[in-house]
Amino acid sequence: MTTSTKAAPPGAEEVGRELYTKMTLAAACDERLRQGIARGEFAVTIWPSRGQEAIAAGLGAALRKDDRLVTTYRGLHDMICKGVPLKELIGEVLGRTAGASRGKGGTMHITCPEVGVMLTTGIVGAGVPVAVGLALAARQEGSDRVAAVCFGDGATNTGSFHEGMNLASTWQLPVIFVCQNNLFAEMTPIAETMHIDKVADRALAHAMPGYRIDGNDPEAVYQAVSEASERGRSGGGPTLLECVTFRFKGHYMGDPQRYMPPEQLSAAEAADPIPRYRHRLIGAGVLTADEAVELEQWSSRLVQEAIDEVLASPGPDPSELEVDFFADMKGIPA
Amino acid sequence: MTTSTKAAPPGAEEVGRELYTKMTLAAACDERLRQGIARGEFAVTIWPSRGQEAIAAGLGAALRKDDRLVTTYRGLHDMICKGVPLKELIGEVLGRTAGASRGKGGTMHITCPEVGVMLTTGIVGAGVPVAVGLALAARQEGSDRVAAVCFGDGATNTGSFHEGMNLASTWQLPVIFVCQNNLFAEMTPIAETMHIDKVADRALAHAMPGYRIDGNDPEAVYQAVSEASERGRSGGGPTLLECVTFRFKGHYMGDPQRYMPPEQLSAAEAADPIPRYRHRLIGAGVLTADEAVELEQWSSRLVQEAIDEVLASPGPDPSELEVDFFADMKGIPA
Amino acid sequence: MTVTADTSTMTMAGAINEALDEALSADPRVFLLGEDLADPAGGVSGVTSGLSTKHGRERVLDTPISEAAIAGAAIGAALEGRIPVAEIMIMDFITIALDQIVNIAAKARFMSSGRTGCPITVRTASFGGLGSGATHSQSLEAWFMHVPGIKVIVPSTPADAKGLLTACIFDPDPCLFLETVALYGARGEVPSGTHVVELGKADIKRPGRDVTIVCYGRAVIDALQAADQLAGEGIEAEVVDLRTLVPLDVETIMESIGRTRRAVMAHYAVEYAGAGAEIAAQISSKMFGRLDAPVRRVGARFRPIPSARELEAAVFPSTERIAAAARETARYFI
Amino acid sequence: MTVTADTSTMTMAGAINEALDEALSADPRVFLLGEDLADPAGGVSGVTSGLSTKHGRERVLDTPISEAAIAGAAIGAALEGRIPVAEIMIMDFITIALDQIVNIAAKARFMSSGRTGCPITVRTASFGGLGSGATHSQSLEAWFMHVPGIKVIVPSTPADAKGLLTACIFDPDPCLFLETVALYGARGEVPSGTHVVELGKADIKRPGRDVTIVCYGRAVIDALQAADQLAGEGIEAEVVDLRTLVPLDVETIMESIGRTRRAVMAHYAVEYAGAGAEIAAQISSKMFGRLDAPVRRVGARFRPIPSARELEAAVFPSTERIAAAARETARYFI
Ligand SMILES: Cc1ncc(C[n+]2csc(CCOP(=O)(O)OP(=O)(O)O)c2C)c(N)n1
Ligand SMILES: Cc1ncc(C[n+]2csc(CCOP(=O)(O)OP(=O)(O)O)c2C)c(N)n1
Ligand SMILES: [Mg+2]
Ligand SMILES: [Mg+2]
Repeated sequence: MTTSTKAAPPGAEEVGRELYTKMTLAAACDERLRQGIARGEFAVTIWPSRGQEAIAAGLGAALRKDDRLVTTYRGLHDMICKGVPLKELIGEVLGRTAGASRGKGGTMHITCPEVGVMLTTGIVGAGVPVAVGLALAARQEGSDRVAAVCFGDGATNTGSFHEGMNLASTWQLPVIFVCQNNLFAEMTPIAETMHIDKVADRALAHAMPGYRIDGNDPEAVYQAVSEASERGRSGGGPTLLECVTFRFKGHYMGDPQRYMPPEQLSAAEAADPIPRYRHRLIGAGVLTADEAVELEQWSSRLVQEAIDEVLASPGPDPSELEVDFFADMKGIPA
Repeated sequence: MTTSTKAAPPGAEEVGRELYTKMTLAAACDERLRQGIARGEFAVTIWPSRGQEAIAAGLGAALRKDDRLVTTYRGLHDMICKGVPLKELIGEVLGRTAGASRGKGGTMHITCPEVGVMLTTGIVGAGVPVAVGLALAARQEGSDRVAAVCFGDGATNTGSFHEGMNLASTWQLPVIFVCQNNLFAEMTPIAETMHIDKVADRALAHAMPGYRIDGNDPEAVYQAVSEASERGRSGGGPTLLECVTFRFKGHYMGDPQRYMPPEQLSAAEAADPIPRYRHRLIGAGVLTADEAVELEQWSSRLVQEAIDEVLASPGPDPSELEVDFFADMKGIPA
Repeated sequence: MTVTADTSTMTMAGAINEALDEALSADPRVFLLGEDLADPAGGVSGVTSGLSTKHGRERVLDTPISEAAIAGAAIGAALEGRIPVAEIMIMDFITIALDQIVNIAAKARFMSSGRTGCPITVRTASFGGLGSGATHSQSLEAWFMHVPGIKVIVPSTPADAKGLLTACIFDPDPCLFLETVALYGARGEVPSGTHVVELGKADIKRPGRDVTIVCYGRAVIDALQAADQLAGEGIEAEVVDLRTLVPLDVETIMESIGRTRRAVMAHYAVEYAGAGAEIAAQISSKMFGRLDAPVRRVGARFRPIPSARELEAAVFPSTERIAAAARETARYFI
Repeated sequence: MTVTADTSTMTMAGAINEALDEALSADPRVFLLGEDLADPAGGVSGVTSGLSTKHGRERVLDTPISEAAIAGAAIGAALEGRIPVAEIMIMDFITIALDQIVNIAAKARFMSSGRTGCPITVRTASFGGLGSGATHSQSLEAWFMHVPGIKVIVPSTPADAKGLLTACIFDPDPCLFLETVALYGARGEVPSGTHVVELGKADIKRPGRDVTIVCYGRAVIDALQAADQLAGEGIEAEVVDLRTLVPLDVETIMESIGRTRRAVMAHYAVEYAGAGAEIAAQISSKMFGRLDAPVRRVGARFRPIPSARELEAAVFPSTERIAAAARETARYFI
């Protein structure tokens, strides 16, 4: 096993700032993209992560840079918190050459190996077995890095999820299965698609440790991911983390959420993890109210700068189709 | 709900006789087919069920005739105990027109709706979701029949198994998931393909009752299936039964079983469910030793009669290919 | 065979909704299952809107994200004589249900020698053209053509959608019904009341004497526009809408080309090894010596579908590409 | 490009084993995963026999029955630059792994614009001809041809099997390597040591001037026998073994047919919408006006594969059917 490339864990204050910074950055990006779509500035769609930032922040802060991440169409927050440059991310969402894949992938298919984001999937559950392979490669290479994979509550009803969980457990690989349980899969509430109370219990089918945690508390997530990483790095195998949260903006940008009980939405909004954590940090003296405002402004500025850069980059040229398909194009149909 | 078409449950003695009869018949068929293959009489293969008869007998005796069954390539014992006529079954194994599908299906694909056998699959795990649909149809029709599905330990590693389990549980359908855990999947022992101790625990992932039972005790199986059926019929939803057993003859007829620890095989053979149950019935005065011998001879005779009938039936004519494909052949490629 | 002459104008989505509504009303065995089908969602594209409210949630079943189980449950119910209409939301996801559809549904009647049929309809949709990227834009109908035992239907107009879907639902064999999201909003006259379009009948959507454009689905719309353009150039193109790929209306195709002696094959699926390959091969050999030009094919380029709009447009067929192929074919001289 | 002139006689199974063995020796990144691969089983057909003993169980991994996870784990490792060779035991089961192979592996390089490649090899085998019935006998290579991003390879001789498999393993892109169980026992001369057959090069297995039989896999054996028969009738058939379907050696095909002016296309997969449809369509249009006969196709009949031997034989191609098609083609006069 190679040893950790990460410095000693930062103190509680530093962690708090890092978590809050990540949360605001993820929220600012989500908000700005939604604003742009609503205004007709961008003719694209996104699957907003607003509300789920605490999970991404806790995960991104607890993982090392060389740890791997697989996420989904709703994972822009995960990617931002793992360190994907905003320009690459927004560039891909907007389909410009500044994008991570120069517009060929799109929002649902962002890859940024430099920070460990090896795959994003639009197909629910599909990323789970792939994360097992990432962890297998780590073991083969003698690295102690771990592979985290994010997915929703609905994804735990797929066969891929269970096949991946079982394989990771059988081979005792360092995978962290991060279920971002936002209580809905598209328009369908969780109770209509599973009979169990806790997604975390699905770990029992694979003799894997499974924990349900408050996905709106970034420190709880940070703590749980840190423990799971430690377990993984030291050969203790995989962990399932069910992080309970909520998505405030529906399934996709513009979702009228007709299926959403108004009380449920307003109760969730009242528990918005961002003001909640801000309040806690200010109360603990980690942050002043002014600093919090500054951080938020800084986030919005970073996002806007990235958007400006992206929009200044050209749209992709059809010649893109002739490269990065097969390494050798001989005999490949035109 | 329509009411049960089955008479009041037979007394313990009758059940004992029924169970033992079923076991001997299943074993006799398996043995005669293996003998014929070994001798070069039949140029086919089978996946012997010898050793697993107690499960089939308990299941077949506890289910009603109108209850449904889905089983596998290793399920000849299940089918015999559910009432598939020997002639149809052996006819299909041997590929003659006497077979359940006139030779078009083969051993892995036997169907006999008259006794509730709706599907046999050669693809591991594939029958599980189909059983959910059978149970759904029962509910839609207002029938209280249940659907049982048999599969191996290895099948519980498939995505299909979990998707089917989850759906049955979510919809609280009357499905009995019968895992015939023979501790091996082809040449691979169970510990190499799952980390859990008990397959029954996989029910926990779906909030379903799950029980591990002695699959070599036909009465235990009978009891467990009876309870699960009762639960299903009365709207209590599905059940997972893990019946621990062993297959004595390896994966396929002729399997040299190089992977098999000799002590494990001999210990299993020492616990052969057939002599064990015979001994118990004789001890309990349900059967005399002579009657037991007679039953075994009667079973062998039935099997031989069926084989004779099958061999007297013609092999399938190529004209079979022109029928029972699409109901309407217009515009279908030749 | 339209049984009423009344029509009303509606979208293709509306026509599909009407076919489902009428089928649910006509036969109590009909039921729908799939993700997010029930109200208030009424399907991700609103196609099943209102149906659960009208027919009840026992007839319009929301499912977990379990494509294998959706197909399996439909198949199980169909083996019992129910009439399930399963939705696989986006065709790219049908990969997950393929074992069930290909290995069970398509083979059920044949493998059982007619003892069970499998009258399922699988509705699915191609999302190409919306910039959703490579995993949400495929048209995989050629896969199903290659699997003996399932019918393959692709409507291009609201009226055909209603009539063909009705035929599929009540067809005794499995049907894959492929919808095109880019056409959901297209309006047309649709017969009111029961409207059945016989499977296996192509429709000459525009007569012409100079070149035959054989096409289906979205390509029909482009072909008609191309034919308009070409008419201005003095080229009269006949547009043959296949509507069903299995069964295939070979007579109508060959009769048309017998007149025009020139053929273009167009579809939105990838050209290489697509449906058009089979049809072009048949045309070329059946009309050998009677063609005045080689059969040209227009399909998607051999690339994963890129997300950015400019790139996506460069991969898919278009009115221009179809017009160009038809023009070259019409003007070809040996 | 054989780098040594030494050869030895071995079976196709032996040649595949040797290719795997040498690849494992040559590059530490190579590893195998699949069901029952490790010793003592060494694969259900013994193809991987001895490899785990020699290279260790960390390089030859036994997996659970989880085809989606087998493919996913291979993909994840490949994204990290490992070189996985995954086995899907029987091609009919590849349906279960299809989402992973089609939606992730085949698209990885394109969707990431070259930031991740996916150098997996998926070995699978067609079990047709063994009487195993409809779900264990399919040849589905046409599906993969239709998916841009994966190479498709089907060897017909031991030497080609070794050379092509070696090329696949070290190819930077995903490869589907389809083996034919009915050919595992066929013997031939195989170059010792590193032996690579370039992907995309067809091989003229027998020269002839009267008609070209384009074929691959098992059909090559029949075509060669057919050519022998036809030679006795004064017809000299040229047998072009495609070896790879993607990339396709269009030059060699057309060059041959340019000489013979007559072509037959043969394969064991279902004829309708099979690989031969694409190739026949290309031949017909590229050689338009230069063919002396229509292109005839010989493939499996459009039926599920029946189990009984008489019926199975009536569905698959044969030397006789190929000879008949070649004879008719050679003797065709307009
Ligand atoms: C296999 C598959 N089935 C269906 C879909 C359509 N779909 C996209 S997102 C989604 C809901 C996913 O719910 P969940 O896993 O809870 O994630 P969330 O969107 O809530 O983050 C569905 C059904 C899909 N993308 N993939
Ligand atoms: C999906 C799938 N993968 C692989 C196989 C090959 N195969 C046939 S039987 C078998 C082992 C099944 O083990 P288990 O489920 O325990 O049943 P058993 O044979 O022990 O009764 C395997 C891997 C298959 N038929 N289907
Ligand atoms: Mg969710
Ligand atoms: Mg087993």
